[in-house]
Amino acid sequence: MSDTGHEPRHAAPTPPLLAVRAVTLRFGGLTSLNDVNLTVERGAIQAVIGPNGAGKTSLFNCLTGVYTPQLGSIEFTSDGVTTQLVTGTERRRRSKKPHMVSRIGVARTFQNIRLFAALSAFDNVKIAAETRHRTGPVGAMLHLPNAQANDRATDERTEDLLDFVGLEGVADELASSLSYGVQRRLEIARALATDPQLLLLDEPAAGTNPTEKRELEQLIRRINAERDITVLLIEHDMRLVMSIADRVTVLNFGKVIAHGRPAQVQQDPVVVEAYLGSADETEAEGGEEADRGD
Amino acid sequence: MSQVGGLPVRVKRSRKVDPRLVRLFGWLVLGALLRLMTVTTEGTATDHTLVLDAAFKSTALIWWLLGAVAVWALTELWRARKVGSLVSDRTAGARKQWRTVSDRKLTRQLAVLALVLAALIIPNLMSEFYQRVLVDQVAVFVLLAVGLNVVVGWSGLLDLGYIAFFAIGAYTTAYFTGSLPVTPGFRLNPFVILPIAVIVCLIAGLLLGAPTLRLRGDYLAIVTLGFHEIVQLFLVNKNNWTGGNQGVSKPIPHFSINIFGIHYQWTLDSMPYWYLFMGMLAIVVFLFARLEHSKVGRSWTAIREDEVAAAASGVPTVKYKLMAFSIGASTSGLAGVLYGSRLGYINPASFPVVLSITVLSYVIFGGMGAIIGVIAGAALLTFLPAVFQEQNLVRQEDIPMWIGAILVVMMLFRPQGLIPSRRRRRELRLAQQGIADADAMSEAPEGRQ
Amino acid sequence: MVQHEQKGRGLALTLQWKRCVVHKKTVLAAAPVMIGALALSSCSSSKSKPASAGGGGNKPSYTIGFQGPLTGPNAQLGINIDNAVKLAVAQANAKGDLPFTLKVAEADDQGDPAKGPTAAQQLIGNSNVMGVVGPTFSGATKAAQPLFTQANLASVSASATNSSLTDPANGFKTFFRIVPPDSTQGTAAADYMAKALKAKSVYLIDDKSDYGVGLCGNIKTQLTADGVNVVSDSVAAGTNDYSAAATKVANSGTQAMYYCGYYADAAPLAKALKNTPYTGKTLSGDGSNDPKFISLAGSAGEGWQFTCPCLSAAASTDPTTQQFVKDYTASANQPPGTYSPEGFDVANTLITVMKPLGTNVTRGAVVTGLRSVDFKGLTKQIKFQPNGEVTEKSIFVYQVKNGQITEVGTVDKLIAS
Amino acid sequence: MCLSQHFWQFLIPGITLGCLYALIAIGYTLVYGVLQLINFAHSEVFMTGGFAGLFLVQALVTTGVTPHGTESVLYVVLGICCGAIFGGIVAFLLERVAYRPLRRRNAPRLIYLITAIGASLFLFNLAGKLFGRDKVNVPELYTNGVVFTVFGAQVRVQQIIIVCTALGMMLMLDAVVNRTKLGAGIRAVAQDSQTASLMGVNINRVISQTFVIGGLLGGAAGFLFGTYLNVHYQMGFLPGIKAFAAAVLGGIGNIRGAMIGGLLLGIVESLSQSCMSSQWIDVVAFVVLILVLMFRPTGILGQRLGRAA
Repeated sequence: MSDTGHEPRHAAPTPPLLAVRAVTLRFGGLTSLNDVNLTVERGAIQAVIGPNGAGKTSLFNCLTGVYTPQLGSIEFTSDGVTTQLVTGTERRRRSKKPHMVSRIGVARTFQNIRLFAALSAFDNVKIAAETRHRTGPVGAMLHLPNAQANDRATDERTEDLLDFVGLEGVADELASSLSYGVQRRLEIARALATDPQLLLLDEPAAGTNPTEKRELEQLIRRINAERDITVLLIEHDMRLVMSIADRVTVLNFGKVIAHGRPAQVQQDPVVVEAYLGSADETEAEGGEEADRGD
Repeated sequence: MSQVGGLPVRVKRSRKVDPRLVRLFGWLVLGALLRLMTVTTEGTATDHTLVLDAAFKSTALIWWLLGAVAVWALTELWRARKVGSLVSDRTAGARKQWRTVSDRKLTRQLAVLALVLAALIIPNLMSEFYQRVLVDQVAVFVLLAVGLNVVVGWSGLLDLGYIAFFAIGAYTTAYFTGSLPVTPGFRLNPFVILPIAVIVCLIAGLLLGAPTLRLRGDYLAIVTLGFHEIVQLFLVNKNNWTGGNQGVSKPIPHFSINIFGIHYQWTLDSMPYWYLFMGMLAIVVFLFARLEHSKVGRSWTAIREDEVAAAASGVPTVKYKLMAFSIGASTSGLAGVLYGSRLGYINPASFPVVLSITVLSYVIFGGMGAIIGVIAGAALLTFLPAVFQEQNLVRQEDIPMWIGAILVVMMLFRPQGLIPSRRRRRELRLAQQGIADADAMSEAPEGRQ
Repeated sequence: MVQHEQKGRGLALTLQWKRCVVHKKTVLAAAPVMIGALALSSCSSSKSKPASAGGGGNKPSYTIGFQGPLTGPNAQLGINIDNAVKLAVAQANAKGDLPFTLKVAEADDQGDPAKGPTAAQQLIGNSNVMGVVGPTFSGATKAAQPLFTQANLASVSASATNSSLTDPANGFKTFFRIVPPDSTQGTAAADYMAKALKAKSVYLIDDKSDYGVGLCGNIKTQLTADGVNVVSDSVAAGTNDYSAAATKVANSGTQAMYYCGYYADAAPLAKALKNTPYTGKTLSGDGSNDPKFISLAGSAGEGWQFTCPCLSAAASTDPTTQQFVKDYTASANQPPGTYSPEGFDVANTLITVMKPLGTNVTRGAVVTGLRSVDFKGLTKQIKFQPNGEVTEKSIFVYQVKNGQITEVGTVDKLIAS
Repeated sequence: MCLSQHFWQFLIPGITLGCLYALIAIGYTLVYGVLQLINFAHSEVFMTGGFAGLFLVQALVTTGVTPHGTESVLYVVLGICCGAIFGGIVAFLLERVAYRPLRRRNAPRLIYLITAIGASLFLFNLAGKLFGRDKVNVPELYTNGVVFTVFGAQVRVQQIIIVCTALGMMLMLDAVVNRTKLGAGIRAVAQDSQTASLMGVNINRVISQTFVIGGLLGGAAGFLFGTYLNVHYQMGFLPGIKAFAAAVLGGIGNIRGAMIGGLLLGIVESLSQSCMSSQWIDVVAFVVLILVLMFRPTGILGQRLGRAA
């Protein structure tokens, strides 16, 4: 996909890569996302910010099929093919299953790192890399030539990706034994291994030190530039957001309160008010639970 | 939320009893319980205190209690002297050395070779009774356990209807050999039935797993239990198809080879069947070992450790769980063909629900996830009861009780089993720290509202 | 008696263990615990040669095997027979006129067909075993009999009544039984209900077991032949709730209800029936003819009738039988139960066959001897047809009266009167 | 058509059985609510209750004499209490000995399930060893006469006792869970145990209490079941599975759901007997279970103990 040639960065007539239209998500009586609209253009680096509990992770979960929103639509367009991520009638809605979302080209990382802890770094990436192959149990058991070839190709790709994120030295180490920053990068490598068009990063800089943060910033830029992957990230670190994002969307209480260029958004009084009004700006410790809202 | 908020904060400091005394009490209770479990009489419907009297009004109780006190004293001494850590410090080097040696490919190959040779040679030296035990019990259950290991050990699901597929395999054999009241009009050699039974069980597994596995993994346990009941009722009630409780109407024929001018007929003798079983086991183990280290095996590991992350990485979780479940089912069916043909006579009573739990206990005891551990566990736990039976050491009907006790004790003290796989051990340790999941029981990572 | 034998065996085992040191070494090389356990038995392989006489002075020692459930849910029936066999052997040894000493070897199959072959192998492997009493249940018999036939070892059952067991197509050449098959009991029970009780319609319930289905099938055939209306139902053994089944019986308006199954299920059915307005006769077969039926069913069991090819020792007035009841009660600490007299008879039949063979008893000779035996037992004159079926086939009727099972008479006589 | 003929005659045993299922199902649902665990050993709690009640009344009632009047009432009440107490004790011990160490270790759910199954296997076989493997009859505690008839169907004393006791206990439970502090704790833990513990709820104690409450009901049901049918070492197995099916039918984790599910399952099971041969009756529960899982996995009333309707 990445080698299909360069497309113009902002071709006006083509639909955006991702279009979220009027999405509403409720848990019981609690509204987590309220009429959210968002578009992501191909090739962009875009950020979603907002105070804790604003619904950022819920948005990601809707995009990746973990949650099914009650209202609204989500469209993903790549190579001229548009896929509806949420289908069904008003009453019975279905979202594309997470692995299907991954297959059509949306990969993600998690706010609280979710690696396969008892596996090596190499295997973590390999599992994601080989989902694109069609090796079945029979091929695997009988070592059919096709399966063998796939396996070799996957190994190469995995090594390649580990090199790309700078983890070639720790390939054989257990994921759980790696440092926090390294785990973050490993998770990104795993996401890249599914060969995505759109990469969703959920607070990639949380818990990393300034050096790691700088490296991360470079990594994101390289992913965007070298691999031609569009990036949508949730981040609390304003400096990082301001420096790499082309566009910023601000969520508060499940609503989009501002959208635009970083500098613009930073000046927006509504945003300033939202941030000052919220009780604490420190990082969330509760992980996903904080956003789920029940 | 409001209920939680409305609750008063009550922090009560509990009165501390010396933990050593608590442990002593525990050991004493355990001693008394063991005494109760080892009594050789059995209660009757009219005399409910018979066993209690036999257990607690005899001098043997004193020995058990003294034993409990002795064990307690030893463990306390061990604790006080911190012998455990001392020993583990002292032996750390040796253990590391052992690990490097045991990890070496050559070592493992030699061990496997030794095992294979032992399996081929040693049974020849045994009495016919033990040869029969080896085939009817050990070989059958080892094969079953290796199959169940795929479901429980590798994909982290719980299948309590495993023996239902065993029954399906056996009855498929009976059908295609014309031993049931309904006949297909032709008769097949059991060798030909092997793939048929595998496919039949595969399909049955898919049909059962598909509606269940879309939901929570733990429902599978109860649904499979129900499935077993249904299969059992079907076998019992559909007399005109299955022969009901009277079992197959004609003996199921033995295996035979009759191709390329080679004629061989298996008979009632045990050894030829032993080699047949071992051959099948070798094939199954070989294929499964490859599966474990393939894309499929890695996907199962991923699902076990973090289903949400696996799905996000593009692993179709439901598909892989279903795959594990049906591969397990078809192995069970394969064993069923061998078993049916070996015994010649089967009826629904040969496949009780408790047998599924028994096979589960073999897998657990040996070490979930490690083929070699599972084989060892199943072999040991099937062979020992036969020895007990021959020597009249333990009442046969008490064996399920012991198996239940073994399950609980293993889960409490050594959940990884006798000879665990390294990965499994790691997972359980990480799960203890709250990092990984180590099973596939949680809610499917999709479709939540 | 049994314990002595165990001790002897244990000793033999340790001796054998020392003898196979070579195996032990190879085994230790192979290391794993499992193999160690395997080796233990490999050493015991040659342990039971006839030469290792032991207890009986200079007389040779032979063994009568018993196969049946000694543990598990169906144990009582097996224990009833086992005790009788042990009593017969003890009495024969005590008499002192045997040219050999007799022992009993028990093989527990829990009544489970899957365990049948292993149990049979246990007896076959013991080369001292010259004849087997059992297997107790028909399913286990079907599974084990090919092995007995192959070993040319006679197995004489006191209780396996499934009709197809003596079918020559099975090739069970060494199988005998001293109880008539279900078909005989079924025919007799049907005739009894049609002719003695004069029932116009009968409700049949089977328990889906090997035994129950066979029995009810035979009853149905004969009832139809007798021109009686038949309603059939099945409730699997072990069902907890019989209230719906009882409701159906009550609604059917039949004059008699026959339950083909065991007492453990007949009793709850009796209780459930008592809670309905049903007024017809209630009957069951030999499987329910057990004192436990009364203790389970309580007052609901009153008036139930049982057909049985068995002799109820307690109800008999014959002095030999009364002596048997006394001896049995003394040795087994419980009164004789269903099929105890039959078990006693089978053991004595085997002893009768073995005795003239003197010190040259072989398995083959016992099988041959059984074909021509003519022996007056407690229950009947024992003589076998070529297919192993006993010639005399009388069916008794019993009834629960005042919390006791009492004999009513044989079916033939009851129909005639 | 089959339903119309003897509808009431099958409905009444159905309601009786359904009440018993409901009592057991509550035990499953409570534990599932707080621990997300199928407590397979709950069927053994039920069995223990049956035996405990049986032994008590066996000791009290002279054989062959059927008590009546206040004496009967006393024996029935004592039997129920004894069954309930022992059910509670077994449930408590089970939680203490088998589950709590696992919880401390943060064991995966698979391990819990296997432990539960092992405990169940152990307990019922131990009971078989201790008390024999035959069915045991509970002595008659009252004359089981016909009280009244509904459309030709007789309603007997026994059925009235079972239904009334079960309904009474369920109402009490409902009040406890919804009105008391204890119930608030259970609901809090069911909703979010982490938050609850942050709020000062002693999770361990609440879980113990939940097990005990489930055990009390299960044990009482065991005794009632014994008087209705029989006491047997394996008596827990099938009713256990069926009660679980009932809990899923009502919405696992939902107490009122378990009550409705149990009642419904009992009725469906009994009525289906009028339409088909008795031999297939045990299939009904499983078919219901699979259908519910396929079409409405959240059950009739929806899941979650904490989110009360």
